[in-house]
Amino acid sequence: MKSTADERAAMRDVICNLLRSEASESHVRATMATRSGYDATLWKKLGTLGIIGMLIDPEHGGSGLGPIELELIMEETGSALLCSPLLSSGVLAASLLMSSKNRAVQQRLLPSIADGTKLATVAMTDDRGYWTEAGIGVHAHQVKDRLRLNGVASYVLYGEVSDVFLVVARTSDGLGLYEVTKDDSRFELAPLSMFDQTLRSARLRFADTPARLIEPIDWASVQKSLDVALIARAGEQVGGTRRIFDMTIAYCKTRFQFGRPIGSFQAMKHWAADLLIDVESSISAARYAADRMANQIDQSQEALYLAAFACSDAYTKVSAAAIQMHGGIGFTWEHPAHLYARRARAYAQLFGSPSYYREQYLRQLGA
Amino acid sequence: MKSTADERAAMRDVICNLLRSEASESHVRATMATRSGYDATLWKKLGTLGIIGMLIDPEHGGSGLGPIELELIMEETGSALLCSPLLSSGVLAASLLMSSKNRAVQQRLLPSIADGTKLATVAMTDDRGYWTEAGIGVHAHQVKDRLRLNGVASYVLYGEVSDVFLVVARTSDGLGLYEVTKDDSRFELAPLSMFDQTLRSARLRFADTPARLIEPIDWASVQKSLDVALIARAGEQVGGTRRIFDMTIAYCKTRFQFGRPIGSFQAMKHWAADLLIDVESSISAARYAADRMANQIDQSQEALYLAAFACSDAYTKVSAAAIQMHGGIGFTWEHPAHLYARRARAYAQLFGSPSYYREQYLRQLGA
Amino acid sequence: MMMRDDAEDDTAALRKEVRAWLEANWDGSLPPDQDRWNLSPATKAWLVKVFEAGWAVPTWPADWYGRGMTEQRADLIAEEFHQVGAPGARQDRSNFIVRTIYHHADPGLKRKMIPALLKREKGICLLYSEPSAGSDLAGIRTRADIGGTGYLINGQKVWTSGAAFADYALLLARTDWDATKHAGLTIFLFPMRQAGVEVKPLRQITDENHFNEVFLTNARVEATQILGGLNNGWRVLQAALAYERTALGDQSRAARHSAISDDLIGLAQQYGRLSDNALRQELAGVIALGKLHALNGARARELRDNNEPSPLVSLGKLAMSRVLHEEARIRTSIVGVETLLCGPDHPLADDANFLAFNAYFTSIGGGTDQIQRNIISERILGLPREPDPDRNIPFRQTRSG
Amino acid sequence: MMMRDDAEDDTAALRKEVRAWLEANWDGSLPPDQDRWNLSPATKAWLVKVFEAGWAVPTWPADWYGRGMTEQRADLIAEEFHQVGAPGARQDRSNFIVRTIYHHADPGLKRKMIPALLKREKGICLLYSEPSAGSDLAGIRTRADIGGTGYLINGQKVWTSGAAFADYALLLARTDWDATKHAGLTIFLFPMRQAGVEVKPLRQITDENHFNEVFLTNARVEATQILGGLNNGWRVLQAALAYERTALGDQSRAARHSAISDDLIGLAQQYGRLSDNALRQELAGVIALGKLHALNGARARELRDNNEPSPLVSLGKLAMSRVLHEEARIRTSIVGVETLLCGPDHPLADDANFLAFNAYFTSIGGGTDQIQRNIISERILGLPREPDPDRNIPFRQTRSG
Repeated sequence: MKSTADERAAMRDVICNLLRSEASESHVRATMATRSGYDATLWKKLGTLGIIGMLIDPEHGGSGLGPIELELIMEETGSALLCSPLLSSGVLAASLLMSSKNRAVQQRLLPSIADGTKLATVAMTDDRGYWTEAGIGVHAHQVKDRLRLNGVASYVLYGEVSDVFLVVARTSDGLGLYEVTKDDSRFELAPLSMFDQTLRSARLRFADTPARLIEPIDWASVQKSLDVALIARAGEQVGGTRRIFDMTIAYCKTRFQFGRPIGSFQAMKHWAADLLIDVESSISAARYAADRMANQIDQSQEALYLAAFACSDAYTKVSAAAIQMHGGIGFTWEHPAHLYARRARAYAQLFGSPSYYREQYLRQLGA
Repeated sequence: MKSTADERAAMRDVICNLLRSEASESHVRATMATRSGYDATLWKKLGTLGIIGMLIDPEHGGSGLGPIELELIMEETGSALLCSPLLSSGVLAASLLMSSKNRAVQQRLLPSIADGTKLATVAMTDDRGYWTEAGIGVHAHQVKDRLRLNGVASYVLYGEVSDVFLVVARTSDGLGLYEVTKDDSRFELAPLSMFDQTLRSARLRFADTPARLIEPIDWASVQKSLDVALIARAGEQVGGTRRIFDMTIAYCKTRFQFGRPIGSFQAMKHWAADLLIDVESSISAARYAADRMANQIDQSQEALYLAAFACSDAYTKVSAAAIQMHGGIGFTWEHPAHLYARRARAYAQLFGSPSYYREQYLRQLGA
Repeated sequence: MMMRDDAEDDTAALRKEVRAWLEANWDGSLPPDQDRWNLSPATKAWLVKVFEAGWAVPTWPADWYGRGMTEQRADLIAEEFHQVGAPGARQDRSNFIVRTIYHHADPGLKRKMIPALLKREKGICLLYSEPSAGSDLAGIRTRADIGGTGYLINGQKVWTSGAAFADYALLLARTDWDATKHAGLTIFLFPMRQAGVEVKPLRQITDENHFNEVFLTNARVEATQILGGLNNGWRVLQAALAYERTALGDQSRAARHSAISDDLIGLAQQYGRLSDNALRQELAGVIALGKLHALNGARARELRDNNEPSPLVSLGKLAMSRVLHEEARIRTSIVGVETLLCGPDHPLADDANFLAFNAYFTSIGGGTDQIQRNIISERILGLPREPDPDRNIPFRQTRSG
Repeated sequence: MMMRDDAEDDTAALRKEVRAWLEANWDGSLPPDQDRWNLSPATKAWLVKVFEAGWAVPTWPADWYGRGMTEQRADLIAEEFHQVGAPGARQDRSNFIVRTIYHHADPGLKRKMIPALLKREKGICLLYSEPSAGSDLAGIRTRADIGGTGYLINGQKVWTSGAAFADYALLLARTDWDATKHAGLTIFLFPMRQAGVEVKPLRQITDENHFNEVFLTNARVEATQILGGLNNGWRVLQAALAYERTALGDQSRAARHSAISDDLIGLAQQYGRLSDNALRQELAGVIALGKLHALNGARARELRDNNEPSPLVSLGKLAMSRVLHEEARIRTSIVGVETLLCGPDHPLADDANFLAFNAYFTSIGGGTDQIQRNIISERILGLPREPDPDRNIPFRQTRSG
């Protein structure tokens, strides 16, 4: 399904209003201080509104939206710094299952992922955090007639609260996608302390852990789901960039020093003008990448990699400038500037760094 | 000889006054438009003052100064954009001969280099412009009982006006230093058109050209002379950086737009403050490198490489900013800003690029 | 309101008409012109045809040489001409000087000037900037003093292109020295072919002479040549500058620039630098800058078509300036030591050196980067204006330097 | 004039004296203090000894606890103490608060306060900044209103370190609301241990609590506690800030920072990144920044010793800010994905994250980078001052926000 511009505007309004009332800054701060790291009540509402299931086919209880709508929705969640497993369960796990050929698993898992009653997450990289085929640190073996997993998967988003783990593991002849449930006692899960407290992740250690094979899988399929997650990440980055920028400009207009609004100082004005180019460029990059992916046309990988580093760099730059432009208040914990800067730092590394994606971009360009 | 601070200040005054009266901007423009690229009358004065022979021992008619004085003098010549073969004859060729063990050649050549009656230059890199051992493109062979050179040497400073060419060439068992004179008809000399018109260089093509062996030489000795030339380059860079910066600040105070001096606009002020750090840092780097070399103490190579890229980068940045800060007038040929920017571009490449020296610096630091 | 299907039929009909006309009249090419100030007879003849067919200014009414069309339909015409490479259509957008005259001159003057300018029988240039008024155009000091039936002009203009070939100029001059700086200005349609107008070429840092200085000494212009009324010059100028920005925004890069390959990857390969990871990272960054600039442009057009407000247009020039400077920087780093050299034996070094300096054409010309940042922060972000102490005092009391 | 040889003899004699005293009194170390607000009894006892020997403030006259020495000779004492690691000497330079009191308080107040502060029997903190007056310190709104024999203080202060432990504070308050902003300020030596003073910790973005907010509600201070006279606070403050800059300039980096290794090359090696040419180039650049900063500092000292004017000192803080932000950036890039994490299991990631945020302590605290650039461009380069519309009007008419 491809939505019209009007439908998209309406969708945006719904989410925006929901988040404005239910994911205010104080709510974000309260949620990030909880152990689970998300608000189950708000999560349920996101399920009801079809947001968690946005990428899931209607036949499995989802909304069946595509990359363009995904990017748009994530702009709003990123703007609010929403604390939730949307990226892990609704995006990464959902899209990995959506491209599965195992209809039984789809029918069993997707409806409860879509309505939010089950949280799923993907375990695919070891401690090195590569998010590439080389980064897979779990091996699957047939022990007698049962499948066992061994090894480490780290940076598993919202691992501690997840019900279902989709584990990408090496096999004797390639890769396989496996299902492990939280009830299985034979793996260790250690929550990781996150510098960005609005996020959660965990490290899993498998030791002869029983698992179900969903299907043999090739890296390209995993990559495709990661690509969708990169669109989501770009959306959240862009939303956060825009919000912290707007907040900073507003502050510049109302904060007086030396008898003038600080936004009347030309150095601040020129800095803001330069940052606006970064803000707008990252919006263009994220939406272009989503559009290319939605239309499955040429240059979709090129566009994706461009967005992957341009949106990371812009968020890092703009949120760092925001702290400085706020002066003393920006150095306090109570001001949200550092929350955006923390998110910017986190997203610049999660799923791959800007320099990694600059290199991928250049390769796509044939260099 | 090591000079005192007072002696150095006096030396600086002498040169500064000479150049102010005889190497004004209009004089530089007139000289850069000549074929030879230098003013023979002024050159003679520099000889008389002992500046050309600054690195040459008094016993060979020079002033016997060291790196500290060299750096200081070159700050002044660089500030004036002096068009002259000082760097090639007085620095590179002179220091290469000074470290020679061939006293006969020293006695024959150094006095006339010191008083400026002969111009010498060094030919050591081929078209790739490496200024490393790998960059040597001339080979020396014994043909019957005579020595012959073959190959190409490029970026030979002031080649067209030089009387003596000191050629670093490969031999069957290492390197040799050879002497070729301009009267020798058996080599081709093609002047190169320089983007920085205050400089001259040429490309030499040797084809069984007869040459005298001065001595077998190892790369380390050549490198030592290049190191001295790098000090000279850093001095000229620092002088040029300081001058174009001062000129720009002065313009900012007198140029009115919107009823205010443009230097009252905060964006200009802050830009200038940031540039001042680069200006002062490059001065510190150049003088520190000269001091380390003069005292032959630890970290002299580290200091030299630091100066080599820090002074290049600062000159490039400051002279580029100067054009922009001058606005329309900075875009005209008649304003000197572009002359400094051209020199900055040239010196950022001559003897090695900033990235090359960043790498050398890091290696010195043990990485 | 026109129904959607009708609109589509109408579009198709217009395209058909333009195509048929081009089919019948366009030879497929024109002999090359020396430059835009010296057009060949064939080009001029073609422009007459376009003018007479009403394609030159399609949005203007029929009695003003047009066809009374909407902007959207007129764009179709431009597209069809562009497709076959034919010049001269849609000058109501691209020819910003004529557009200024159309909107601000008296009917009599319009009748006299517009056809000649559209057909390029006459050339026209701009006399705005002065040495003492660069960024601050309202600070110009060229005087227009009443004398006889018109005005005597004295002063010096700069950054004028085509002054040596132009028959006319849009001249910005000060007509009231007791008014505030913006209030005492007038725009004249000024005749260039007279004694008292001296044109000197101005050498740029790129060693080119695209511009001139123009010295005006007791030159004359009639009062009937005023555009938009006496002492209303600032407002006319603002309109003219806006038309110019639109027109330039549509154009691609300057001539020499466009002849230089944009392929930085190819350049790096040629110099054997593609295996250098440091260069690769920079290369990706610089290419991305250019691409992001293009994406912003595309999004700006999309938002404009949907009538949504967008700051993107105003960012273009500043963003482009950064693209050009950064591209030049990396080009220099790829070409390396060869940038010491120039001339035809070293075409790639020549390009790198030229582009490094030509980037200032964008970052200084037509409003410096600094002025663009003022505009963006004030008009788009709504931050307070810079104080201008001269703004509200009689101009003769202001300082200059 | 003292002859050169005499001077040398004198130097040698002083060194000998200090060494002998240290030999006789210094044990080689002190038990560790909890922090600078909670000194151990042993440390306090040592400070008393230093004070009594006249080493605490050697440049002050003997009747003011010193030895009437020149700065140069006093520096020798500091050197000797530093050599053996003994604290407490040369507080006439390092203890900028005591120095302010010495130069601005009445003799009675000085007698009461200075010995207690030098011996650290009493602690003292600074109450300058306010939420509404950050960069613009002259804009503070804490009021001191006449009441009884002294003043009633009401207002809110921020960025105060040690407020919870201090016995006194240097308090900047407004005593005249009809004077211009700089003219109605007074500095009080304000007693902290009283009702009406509430101290709340202020959490920083680094998740530390080095600072406090202080709420003042009808707190009291006697008129005898004024430093430098009523309504003369701005001048006293400028002196105090200058003393502070000198003292901080002598110090090295903050505590936690100094515990973190500066060895970026080692870090890169540890993460296997030294073969990445892109990183190598950046690494060289960042290390160079730090080295150039150090070289500028060395040149500044040399010029100072030769009494030559130099802009270098004023550049230090701005340059340091850039060094810290750039070091943090490359550290982040080396540690990479692990910077997602924090806590004791990930010490290097913890360092990278901490330093990235702690860099703002330098770029914002003690005058933002923007204020530093104003100072450099105005005081060193001589460019015009920023307009301050509040500067010359009664403070009560100014705007704040």
